[in-house]
Amino acid sequence: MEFLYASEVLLNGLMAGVMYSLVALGFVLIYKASGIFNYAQGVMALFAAMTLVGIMEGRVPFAHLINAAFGVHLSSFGWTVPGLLAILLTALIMVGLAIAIEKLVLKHLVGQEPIILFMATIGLAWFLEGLGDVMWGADVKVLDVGLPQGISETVETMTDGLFGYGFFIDRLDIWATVIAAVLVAALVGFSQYTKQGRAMRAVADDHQAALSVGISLQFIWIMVWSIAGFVALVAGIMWGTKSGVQFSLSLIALKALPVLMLGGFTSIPGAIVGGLIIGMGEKLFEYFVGPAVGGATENWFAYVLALLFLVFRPQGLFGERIIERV
Amino acid sequence: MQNAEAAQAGLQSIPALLARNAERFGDRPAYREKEFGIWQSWTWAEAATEIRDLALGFLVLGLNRGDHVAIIGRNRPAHYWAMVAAQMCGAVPVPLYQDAVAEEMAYVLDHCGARFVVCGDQEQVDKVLEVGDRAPSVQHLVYTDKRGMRKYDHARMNALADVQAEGRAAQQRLGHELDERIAELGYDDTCVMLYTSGTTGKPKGVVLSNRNIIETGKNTASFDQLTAREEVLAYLPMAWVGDFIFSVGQAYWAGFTVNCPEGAHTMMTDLREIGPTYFFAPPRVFEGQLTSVMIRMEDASRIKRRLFKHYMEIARRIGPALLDGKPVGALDRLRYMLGNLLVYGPLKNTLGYSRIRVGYTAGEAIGPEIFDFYRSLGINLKQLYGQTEASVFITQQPDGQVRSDTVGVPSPGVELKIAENGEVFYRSPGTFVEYYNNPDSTASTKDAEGWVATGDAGFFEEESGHLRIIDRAKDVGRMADGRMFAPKYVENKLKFYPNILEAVVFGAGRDMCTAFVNIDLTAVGNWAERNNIAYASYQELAGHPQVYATIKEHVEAVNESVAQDPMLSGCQISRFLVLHKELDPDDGEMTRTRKVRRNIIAEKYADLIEALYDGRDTVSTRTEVTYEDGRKGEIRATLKIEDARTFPTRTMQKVAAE
Amino acid sequence: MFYREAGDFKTSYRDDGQTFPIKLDRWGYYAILAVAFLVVPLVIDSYWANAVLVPFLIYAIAALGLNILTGYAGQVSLGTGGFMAVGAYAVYKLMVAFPGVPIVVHIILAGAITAVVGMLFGLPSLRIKGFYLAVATLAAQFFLVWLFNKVPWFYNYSASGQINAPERTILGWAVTGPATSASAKYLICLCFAVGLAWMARNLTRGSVGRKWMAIRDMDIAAEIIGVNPLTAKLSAFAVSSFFVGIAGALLFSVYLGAAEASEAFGINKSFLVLFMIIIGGLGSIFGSFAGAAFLVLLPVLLKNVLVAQFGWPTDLAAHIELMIVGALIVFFLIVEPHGLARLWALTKEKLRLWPFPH
Amino acid sequence: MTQTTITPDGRQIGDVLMDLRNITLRFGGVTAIKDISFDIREGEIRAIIGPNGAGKSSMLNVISGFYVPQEGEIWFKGYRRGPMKPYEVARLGIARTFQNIALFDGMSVLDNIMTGRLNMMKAPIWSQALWWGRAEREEVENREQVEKIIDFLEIQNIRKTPVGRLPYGLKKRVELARALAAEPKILLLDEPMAGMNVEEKEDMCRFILDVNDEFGTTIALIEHDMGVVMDLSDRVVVMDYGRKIGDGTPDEVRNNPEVISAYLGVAHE
Repeated sequence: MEFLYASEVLLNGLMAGVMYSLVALGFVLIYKASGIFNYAQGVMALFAAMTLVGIMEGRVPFAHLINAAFGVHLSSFGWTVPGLLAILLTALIMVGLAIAIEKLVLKHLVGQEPIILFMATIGLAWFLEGLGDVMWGADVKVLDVGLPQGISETVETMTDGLFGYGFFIDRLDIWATVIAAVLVAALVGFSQYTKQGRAMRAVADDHQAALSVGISLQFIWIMVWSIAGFVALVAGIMWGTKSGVQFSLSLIALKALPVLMLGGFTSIPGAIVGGLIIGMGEKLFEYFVGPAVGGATENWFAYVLALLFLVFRPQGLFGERIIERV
Repeated sequence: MQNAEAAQAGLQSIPALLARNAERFGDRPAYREKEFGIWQSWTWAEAATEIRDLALGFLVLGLNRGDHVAIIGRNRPAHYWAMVAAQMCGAVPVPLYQDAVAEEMAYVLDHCGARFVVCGDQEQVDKVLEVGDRAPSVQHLVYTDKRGMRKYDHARMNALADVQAEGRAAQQRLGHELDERIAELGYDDTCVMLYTSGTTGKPKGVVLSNRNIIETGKNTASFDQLTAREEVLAYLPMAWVGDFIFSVGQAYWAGFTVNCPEGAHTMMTDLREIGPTYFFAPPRVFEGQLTSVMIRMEDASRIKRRLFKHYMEIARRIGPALLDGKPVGALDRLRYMLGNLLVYGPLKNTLGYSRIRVGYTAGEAIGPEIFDFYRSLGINLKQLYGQTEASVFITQQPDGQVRSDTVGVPSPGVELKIAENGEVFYRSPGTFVEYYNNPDSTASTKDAEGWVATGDAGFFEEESGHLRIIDRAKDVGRMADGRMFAPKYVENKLKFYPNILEAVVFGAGRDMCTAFVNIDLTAVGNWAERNNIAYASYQELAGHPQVYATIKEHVEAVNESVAQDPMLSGCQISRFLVLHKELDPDDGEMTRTRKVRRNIIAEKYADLIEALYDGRDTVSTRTEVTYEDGRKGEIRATLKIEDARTFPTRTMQKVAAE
Repeated sequence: MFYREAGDFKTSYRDDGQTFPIKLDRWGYYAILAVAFLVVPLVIDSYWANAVLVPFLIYAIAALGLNILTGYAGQVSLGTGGFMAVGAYAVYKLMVAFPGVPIVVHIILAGAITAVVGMLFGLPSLRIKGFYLAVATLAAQFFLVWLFNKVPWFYNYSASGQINAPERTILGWAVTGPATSASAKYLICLCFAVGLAWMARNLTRGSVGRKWMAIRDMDIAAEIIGVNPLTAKLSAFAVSSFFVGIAGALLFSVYLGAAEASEAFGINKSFLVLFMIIIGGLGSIFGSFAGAAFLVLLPVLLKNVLVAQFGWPTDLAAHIELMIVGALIVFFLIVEPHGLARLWALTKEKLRLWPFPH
Repeated sequence: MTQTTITPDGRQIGDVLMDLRNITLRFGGVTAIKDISFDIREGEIRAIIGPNGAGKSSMLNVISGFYVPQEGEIWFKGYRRGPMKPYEVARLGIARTFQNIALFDGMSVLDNIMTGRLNMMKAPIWSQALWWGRAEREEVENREQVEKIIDFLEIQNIRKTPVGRLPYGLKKRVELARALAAEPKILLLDEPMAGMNVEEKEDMCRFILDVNDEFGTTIALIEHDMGVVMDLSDRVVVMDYGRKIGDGTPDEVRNNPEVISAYLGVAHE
């Protein structure tokens, strides 16, 4: 029985892990293409989700600001937009955001040390967070694009039949897992087999060389950031649907960081495997150790795990070894 | 009377003064040197021990009374110490120009029969070794900077520091001997011997006694109320009499601090750091600084430039008056204070002149606007007139009576008289003893009553009683109609214009004056750039009509001012041309010290002079030139000859009548 | 313009190496100190103390700490909040455990304890670099905050899970607890800030500082010329954490009076302090103060303008503040990666060259 | 094996200071250095030359402890040197400069050179924090030493400039100063003339000779400018493809057929 509980937990962990991988993937893509560690990834997810909700509910952007400034009382246009269309629009907005970021920020930071770029993205994160709140208000929003929710009876009855114990698994999680898995596969495929994908990896390997063969860095960056934005959107939908659209959503980025440290910033498979390990790891740890120490170990387990791991393998699971020269 | 009291005080030699300072100003700084990034300092007490050690060291090496000790190197405390130490031993210090080539050095070393030579560094040592048996008297070398000296054969060589060490060790043994020798030093014993860099012939060794130096130091120190608190920067050649008077004579009398820069290349920054209170510089230094100030201001923002112009105007109006303590309106004072905060203060600060109490310039005439520029900033810059044979001071300007065209009143203790040919004679406690081993030239310069000919022509202004120097006496001539012809006087006036680098005026025995003009490439080139005037060569720029126009303006302006002066109004320039090449020492047209050799020029450019007088308005010529690498070449040119307006003088006839 | 440096020369290396080699700067510095110590305490009221000066001083200390680690030793840390928490809880436990011991001692001890914790979390820096390390330090942030939330011993099993600072006095003046006067709060913070700033300056100009900067600028070369990375990095972490710990202790005991780990010392604190040194200037003592002042004043300003003047809702103002700060960070990183400190240095250069442009 | 020879210009060359025996260094599969042995004697200028990729730099890195060879022994001052961290090696008295300058760009020239003396500054941290007692004393004492070097290398006027602003040639000189500041037993120079114009090269040559002459510092240098090396050094090791193909005085080496062929192969690089 004990074992079954455990495996149920494991299963949940696995599914959470896939989500982590998804978010982590956003980081890896950007990092590979532009050497930037995009701390804003999580906030992008939040922003995407907020925008999505805003559009669906037909909210007036910047309503707060306008009301405050001109003493009017706008709230919504009074229409609602169907989920798919809204998602499409949001995707467009994310692309627009990507372009804006490239034009306003990245272009001016070319050639800076990574750490500077990293800090820049932290600034970006704050900006986006503020922007999201100003645009759509900081209230907790309910997001429902029509994904099935609730405990899946099928699984329960099925497993009950099999082991005489019913696994409790949220349908959303299953869907999320599937979608995430598909997306991950798609991205891998993209980067491996499409022209743009190859270009992207070329840039990652060697900027100069890539430029010399006529790849437009600007284009690659915009593309990558758009993809990241899209990934963020998907992640945002999943998380948002599950636990409402609110600030905490941006913290999934913090979840993804240890995944990266584990998997290595430059490796797509690393991101996936790392995600799974962390997902399962933290659930199991919480399940076995958590109670003893007062629970909520998810907050830090991932980090401490990654930390310990790094001390023994600084370049991560799949990262390349660095040979230092003078 | 004065020297009597000095004698009573027992202050009859530099070493005596040193002893006095050591006990009176014991813990005040005597020497500073920028080395290893900071100003290494020695108090008078410390300096006294250093010098004594060195002197003892010299005794150990066998320095005898009356020996000559040559000192070759940049301004460093150690080198000043060497001079004083030599005096202590009863020997005569002979500072030499460190940039002198081996030949000159050979001559001087041999002429004074120096047994000991103190060298600044390896370079100087090599030079002396190269001289070798051309100066057989040289027996022992002492060097200050050990760098690179390890490999040398030290049979006849020591590091100065080691000599001092040996001296310290010998204190017991030779201390008494040294004290005796110091005690022997009398007021009329030789203090120092300085070689004049003669423009003609071999250099002559000017012998100056303790009396000369100490009396001069005392008189002039009191003239400007120099105190032990003064700070001077010792950067002029040690072989030059001025440096000896400022950095030894006056410094030892007044007990103030001598600061030595790290080296020539850091001179300006060091000057700025020290901020001397008592400062001497030849006109070209001030000129150069003014130019750089102006150039740097050119790139400043427009607001700054306007601010600068505005306040410099005010300064020009009020500054000098304030400096001379003349009454100035409250509003103007306020304006000036504001300017001082915004412009003058910062400017003086960046130049390093913030603290100057007394500043002197001399050597050649200084341009009025340069002079006034510094005065208007509130820098008490004055002029003096002097020469080696007088231990520098002949005349100088008292505070409050400063003008750019005079050289002031006779220094305390100096008598002046002017011969009928206009030559200036003087007699003073500073008057040199003799030219070493050269009685003839001694006799020819200094007569029985001790009057010395300066070789300069000049006259006293009735109203102010200030002396005005016109020219070298031998260059002052008469024109065909007997009017006085003083080319240098006019040339200087011309050279005051930044555009004009050199000028040569002709007219001796002729009925009018004419001139060659050399443009200043930097100044004119700058101007050309700003008015985007293209030019391919110096020659082309020199020949440019606009340049001619400007020069013409200058010439006429000069004529006007010359006309004001009844005695010299004849020297107005009627025709001139702008030379197609710069006058150049390499072509023998100037001395190494950049004094024009007019007779050489006269014969070399005879054709041009002829053209100036026969009324042609162009002349083509070919000139031989020497390139830097020594190759000879020839340049051809066709030069325009320009007429300039001259001005009548009321008192014309009177002058002519004389 | 105002500089008069002629005649201001150095005759010893001691003078040459002093903090303010230029006379004018020295005077300015003394003047500021005089005002800060003698004038301000008399005129200060509780609004200025609580809204501006006290937080400014405390964050300045934290910024100094982080600047030592990040600006001088080049090790980026996002764990500042966590370390401040350590300082806070340490001082709390000490105050409660040993009421007799003077508070100043407690605060310094709290710093020392934080230093030890800091070294512990600094260990990974020997293996990992750049933002790997930055991310790693997040572990400290989350773990520590979690620890103080979950382990009741730290908050003495209080029902609320909060910690509250009991009243403590120096020479009869209350410096902690509700009865504390504005000037008392201000003065104790000022003393620590000035003292620590002075120490920071000394450390960064001495051999330790050079080791740190060597590691920062080129760690391999540093090791080859004989710098032991272990001691260099760990010392940086220790000193930095010491400062940060004291800042945390003051923040809790003097400023807040009561605190709860996750909100008082959340990750945003870490970022706030990081932003302070970015805006103020990495590797600059002055910058730490400038940055702290900037980010403390900005919200106050916005509140006064947006809320007080325009009457906008507070949350909106807060969101706009987020945007502005974020934008500023990016702006500074793009335009002047060395922050206000560099701008100040440039202005000073101009003034020294006045009236010349260069 | 004590022996002392005097060079024509009167410098003393003493015992073997460092002895490298059968050094072999591999990176994964690649063998950078194959079984090389040679020694460095006290007070001499020892050059390691060879075409690019001959393994010169690797050799230097082995000496300076940056790489640890898989095989072979390094004897220093008569003791065998076990595997050490680079900073430990530095403390033994081995200082070096780098081929592509490795100065600390964030610091002034003075501070950079002061870092050379870090190992002589042992003031406890509290003393430094309070800038009192030993810390201050040390600072001044070491500054004095450093200033002597600054004076020696004639870089007084850039003392306070940030190294970032310096031209290439000066940077090289500052790096030399930093290495000298450590008062090393052996000074390793990694292509000291690389990328310099003729004038700078001459200066650098003069300085290297002066250093060796004034301080009697033992110098080992890498260079592929044959001419320079031959003028400078007392003995030369020639490497090619990780092997030692020649060792001896410049003249001996110059006439060594293997060396000639190796060099003709890369005559114009």
